[in-house]
Amino acid sequence: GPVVLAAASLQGALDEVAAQWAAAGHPQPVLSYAGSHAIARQVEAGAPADIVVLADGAWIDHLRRGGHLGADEPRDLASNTLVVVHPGRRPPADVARDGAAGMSVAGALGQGSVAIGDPQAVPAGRYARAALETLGLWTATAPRAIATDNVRAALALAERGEVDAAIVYASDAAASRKVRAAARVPSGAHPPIRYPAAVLARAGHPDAGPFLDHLVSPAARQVFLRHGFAPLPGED
Amino acid sequence: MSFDLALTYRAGEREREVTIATPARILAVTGPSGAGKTSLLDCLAGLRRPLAGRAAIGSRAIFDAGAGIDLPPEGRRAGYVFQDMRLFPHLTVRRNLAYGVPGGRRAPALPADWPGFGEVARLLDLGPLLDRRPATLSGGEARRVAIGRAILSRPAFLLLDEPLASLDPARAERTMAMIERIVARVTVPAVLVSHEEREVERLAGAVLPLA
Amino acid sequence: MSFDLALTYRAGEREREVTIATPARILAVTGPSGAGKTSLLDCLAGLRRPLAGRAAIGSRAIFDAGAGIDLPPEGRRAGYVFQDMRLFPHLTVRRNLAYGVPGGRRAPALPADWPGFGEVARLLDLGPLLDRRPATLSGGEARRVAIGRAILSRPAFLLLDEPLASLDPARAERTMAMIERIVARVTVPAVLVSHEEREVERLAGAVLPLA
Amino acid sequence: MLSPAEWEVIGLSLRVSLVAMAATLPLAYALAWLLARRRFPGKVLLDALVHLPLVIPPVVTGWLLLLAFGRNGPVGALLDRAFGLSLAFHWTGAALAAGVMALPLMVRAMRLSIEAVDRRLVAAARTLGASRWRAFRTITLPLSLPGILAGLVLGFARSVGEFGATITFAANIPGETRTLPLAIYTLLQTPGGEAAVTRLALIAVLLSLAALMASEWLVRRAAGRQAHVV
Amino acid sequence: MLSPAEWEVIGLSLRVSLVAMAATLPLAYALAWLLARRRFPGKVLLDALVHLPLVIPPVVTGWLLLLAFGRNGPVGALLDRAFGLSLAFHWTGAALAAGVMALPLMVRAMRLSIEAVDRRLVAAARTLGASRWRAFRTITLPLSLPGILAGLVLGFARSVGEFGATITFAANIPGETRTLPLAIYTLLQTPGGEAAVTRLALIAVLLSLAALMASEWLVRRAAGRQAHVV
Ligand SMILES: Nc1ncnc2c1ncn2[C@@H]1O[C@H](COP(=O)(O)OP(=O)(O)OP(=O)(O)O)[C@@H](O)[C@H]1O
Ligand SMILES: Nc1ncnc2c1ncn2[C@@H]1O[C@H](COP(=O)(O)OP(=O)(O)OP(=O)(O)O)[C@@H](O)[C@H]1O
Ligand code: MOO
Ligand SMILES: [Mg+2]
Ligand SMILES: [Mg+2]
Repeated sequence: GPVVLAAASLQGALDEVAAQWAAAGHPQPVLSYAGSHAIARQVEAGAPADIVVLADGAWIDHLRRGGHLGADEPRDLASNTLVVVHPGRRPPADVARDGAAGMSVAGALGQGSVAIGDPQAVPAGRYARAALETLGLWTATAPRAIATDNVRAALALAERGEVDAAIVYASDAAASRKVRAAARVPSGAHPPIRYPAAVLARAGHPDAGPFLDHLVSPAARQVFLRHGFAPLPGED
Repeated sequence: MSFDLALTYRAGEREREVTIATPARILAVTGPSGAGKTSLLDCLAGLRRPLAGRAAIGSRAIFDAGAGIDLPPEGRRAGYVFQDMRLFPHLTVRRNLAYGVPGGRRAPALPADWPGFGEVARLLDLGPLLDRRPATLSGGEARRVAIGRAILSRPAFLLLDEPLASLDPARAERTMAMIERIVARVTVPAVLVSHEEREVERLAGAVLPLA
Repeated sequence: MSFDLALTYRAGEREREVTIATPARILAVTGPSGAGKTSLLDCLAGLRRPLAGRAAIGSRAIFDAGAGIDLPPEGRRAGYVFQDMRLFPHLTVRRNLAYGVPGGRRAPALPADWPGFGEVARLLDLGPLLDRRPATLSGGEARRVAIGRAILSRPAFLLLDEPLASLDPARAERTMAMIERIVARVTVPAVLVSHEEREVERLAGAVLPLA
Repeated sequence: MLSPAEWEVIGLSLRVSLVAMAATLPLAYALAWLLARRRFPGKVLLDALVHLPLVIPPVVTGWLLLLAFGRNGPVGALLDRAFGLSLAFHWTGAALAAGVMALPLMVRAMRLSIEAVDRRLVAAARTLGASRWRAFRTITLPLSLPGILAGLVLGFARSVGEFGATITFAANIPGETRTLPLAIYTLLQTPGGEAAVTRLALIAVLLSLAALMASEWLVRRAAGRQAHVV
Repeated sequence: MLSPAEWEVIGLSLRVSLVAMAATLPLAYALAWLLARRRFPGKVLLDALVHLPLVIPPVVTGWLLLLAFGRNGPVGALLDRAFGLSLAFHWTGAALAAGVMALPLMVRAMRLSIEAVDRRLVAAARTLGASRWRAFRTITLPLSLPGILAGLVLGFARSVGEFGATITFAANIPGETRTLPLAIYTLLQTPGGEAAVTRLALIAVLLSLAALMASEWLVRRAAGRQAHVV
C-alpha cells in the first residue's frame, strides 16, 4: 500500500482509518510514525513515501516551499482543542469532550507545576503558550511550566501525579482514564490547530491520492471525532 | 626450632608431603625443576593453602589445619623474593623498595641491627636506579630490587626463590654475604631455593630435598 | 667468521661499543648486571636498532648502517631465548613450541641433522607439559619451553640469554649438551650470555666481556 | 504469548543488531588498533571523531546520516547510482544507524585490551619468523579477545536499544525499520500501551542478557589463557 | 559569538555532566571490581542490570526513573520527606539521568582494566604486609587507571550527549534542565533552526574533545608506568 509518514500524535486514530481502508479491499497502507520535524527532514532527504500527515502547519509550509509536495493544496484532516487536566480519575461525564469543565483556565492552572509541550518547539506547547498569552496567564505560568518533548509526555506526567496540571489536546485527555479535564481552553485564544496532509511530489503509489481522499472523507472524520479530535473550524 | 614443618600440599597434579624440624637458620630447598619448591614457598607465605598439616617458623605457628590457624599473608610477614620478581610496574624503584617498610603505629619493633634503606641500596648497588621504573631495569637489576624490597620489609622470615639467578659473581657474593649477616645477627630464619650446590653448602644449615 | 660485529648501541643512558670478529661458533658475552648484554642481543635479533656499525653472523650481513642493511626480525631468524622467556600465554606448550617451526612454501631447507619436535621435547623433558598453558609452568619448566621454542624455529643463529638459569644441574647438563651438539654438527653460531664461569669455559670459543 | 507483530519486531531487531555488529566489528577493531599502537598526526582528531556519536544527540546523528546517506545526500546518491543501494528508510539503514552509535563503545573497549597486550610478546613472535601480520593475527588479536568480546556486548546492547538515530534516519516503518525501541515508542504514544511496553522492554533486556551470557561463556572458555607473561 | 542563553546551556551541561561523573565514578568502579574479581550468585544478573540503561530506550529509562524518583515514587517520596530533596525536573535529576546512562560504559571499561591487573602483584603486596585494602588501593587501583580514564571519557561524552532519559525524567526547563542536547532538540523542531543546531552540536563536540585531550594527557603523564611485570 502507500507509505504514509505521520505525526506520532495521530497514531491511534490513523491506525483505525487505515484498517477501515484496508477492510474495504485496498492494500494496507504502511504507516511510519515520528515527530513532525523528523518526518519533514525525511521528506527533504528524499524519503520514498507517498503521503505526509503532520501535526504542525509550520513544517507543512516549509515542505511546500521546498517543492516537496504535490500540486494539490494540503488538506486538514481534523482539528483539536486544548484542555487543562488534573491528576485523578475521570468522572463518568466525559468533560474532556463536552467541555463542561466548570472551572476557569486560571483556576484550573492553580499555583502548582504545569506540564506542557515545549512552548518553543512542540506544536501543542506553542498553542498553549499562545492561548495563555491571549488570556494574560503566561507570565504567571511560565516559571512553573514543565516543558516536555511531546504532548503525550505531558499527559503522562499528569497521569502519574508528578505535576499538578497539564495542558494537552482534548484528544489525549479523552483517551486517558487517569486524568480529569478541569477546564477547556477557548479555541479562539490560539491559532487554529491543524493536522495537514498532502501527497508528496515524488509519490509513486497509485493509491496515494485515493487514500488521502479517504483520510478526509466523512467516514474517517467520524473516527477522528471518536478519538477526541475536533471538527474543522466552520464545519460543525 | 627455626623450622617445624609437616605439610601436605598440592604441586600441580601431585600431592607432596614435607616434614622437617630443624634449628638451622637457613633451610635450603632443592630438587629438580617442577619438584614443588615454589609451591612450598607459596604455602609458607600464605599465598596458597596447604591441604593439611602445620607449619611454624621461628617458633611462631603460621598454619595449623588442626587448630584452625591460617595467618593471612600480611600477618605472616614473609620477606618473599619471588622467582618471577613481581616488581610493582607503576612505582619507581624507590617506592618499590619502600613498599613494605613498616611504619605507623602498629609497626613491629625493629631489631637494632637491621640494615636500613641506605645500607640496602648501597649493598645492592641500587643508587642509580632509584628513580627508574621496573620496565627499564635489566634482569639482574630487577632481581636486586626484589631482594632489597623483601629485606626492607623487615620480615619475620625470608623466602628466597633463586635469589641469585642472573646476578654476576661479584654481586652474588655481596648479596650472599648480606643475607648471611641478616640471618646470623638478626636471627631471621630463611628458606632458600637454589640449584647451586656451592650456594647451598655455604649458606644452608639444613637441606630439604624434594624429588 | 662466525661473528663479525662492530656496533655502537645504546644501553640505558650509556652508549656501548663492541668490536669482535671471531670464527668461534659460540661467543660468550659476560659482564656485570646492567652492562648491556641483553641490549646487545636485542640489537642482533633486530628488536633494537644500533646507533651505528655493522653486524654479520655466519657471514651473512644482518645490519649495516653504511650500506643501509637492516633485516627485520623475521628475516634474521634468530633463535632467541629471552631472559624473561616471553612464552605466549594464550597458547599451549605444544603450540608455543610449534610457533616458529618453519612450514609452507618459503620454509628454509632443513639441515638433516636438526633435532625434530619429538627429540627436542624428549631432551628437555617437555612430554608431560605439552597440553598445559605457560601460566601453570614452574620457572624451570618455562625456561625449557623457551629453549625448545627457539631451537625448533631452526634459526640461522642462536641468542641465549642466561638459558640455564633456574635449571637443575641434571637438566642444565643435558641442555648444554644439546646446544653443543646443534652448534657443532649443524654449524649454527650462538651467542651465550652467562654469569657461570664453568658454562662459559665449557661452551664458548670466544668471550666478549662487557664492563 | 507474543503476537506475530511482536515476533516480527524481535526478528527485525535481531537482524539489525547482528548485521550492525558484523559490519562494525572489523572497522572498530582497526580503529582501536590504530589508536592503541600508532602515533600519527590527527590522532586526537580521529579519536574525537570516533566519540562523536556518543556526544551529539542521536536525533542529530540521524539527521546527519540522512544528509549524507539520504537519496539526495552525496554518499546516498552515489550508492544509489552505483549499486542501486539505498540505506535510508531500509533495515540496512537501521543497521547503519545502530552501528554508528555502537562504534565508540566498541572502539574503546577493544583499544583498552590492545593496549594491555605486552609488546614483548609481539617482538618474540617476530624473532620466531612471524611477519608483522602473522604476529598481529596470532598474538595481538587473540590476546585482545576480552576487549573484543566486551566491545561486542556493549555494542550489541547499544544496537538493540538504539532509537533516536534510527527513527530519524530510517523512519518507523513496520516490518522494515520498526525495531524494538521504535515499537516501544509507538506504543508509548497510544494510551494504555504500558503492558505492551513493559513486555517489549523485557524482551530487549532478555536479548542482551543472552548476548552477555554468551560472552561470559566465551571468556570462560578462553580462561586458562592467562593474559600475563611467564 | 554565543548568546547568553547559549552560555547558560553550556554551563548547565558542564555542571550536569561533571556532577554525574563525580557521583557515578565510585559506584562504577565498585561494580567493575565486583564483576572483575568476585564470584557470587546473581553475578550475571548484576551484570545485566548494569547494562540495562544501554538496552532499553532512553525514554523508557527516563520513565522508570520518574516512577522511582518522582514525587510519587518510592525513592522520590522518601528523599522529599527526609531531605526536602527533589530530583525530577531539577538539574540534579538531569545529572542522575546522565549518570545512569553513562554507568554501563564506565563499568565495562573499568572492569576490563581491573581484569588485566596481574593478581600476582597483589599477592606480592600482601606478603609485604599490605592488607587487602591497602593492596587494592596501592596496586589494583593505580594499575587500572587506564580503564578509569577511558571510562570517564566515555561516560562524560555520553553524559554530554544524553537526551531521552533527561527530557523524560527532568523535562526541558530552560536554565534548569535544558542541557545541550535538549536545546538542540528544541531547535531541531523549528524549521530553519539548522544553523543554531550545528553551532550547539559543535560546542558539544568541543567539550568532549577537551575531555578526551585531558585524559590522553593524564595517560601520557602516567606513561612510564608500564603495565607489565618485569
Ligand atoms: N595449574 C597447574 N596445573 C598443572 N600443574 C601445575 C599447575 N601449577 C603448577 N603446576 C605444576 O606443579 C609443579 C610444581 O611447581 P613449582 O613451581 O612448585 O616447581 P618448582 O619446584 O618451583 O620448579 P622450578 O625449579 O622449575 O621453579 C610443576 O610441575 C608445575 O608444572
Ligand atoms: N628505558 C631505559 N632507561 C634507562 N635505562 C635503561 C632503560 N632500559 C635499559 N636501561 C639500562 O640499560 C642497561 C643495560 O641493560 P641490559 O638489559 O642490556 O643489561 P644486561 O647486561 O642484560 O644486564 P643483566 O645481566 O642484569 O640482565 C641497564 O643498566 C638498564 O638499567
Ligand atoms: O508528534 Mo508531534 O509532531 O509533536 O504532535
Ligand atoms: Mg620455582
Ligand atoms: Mg640481561
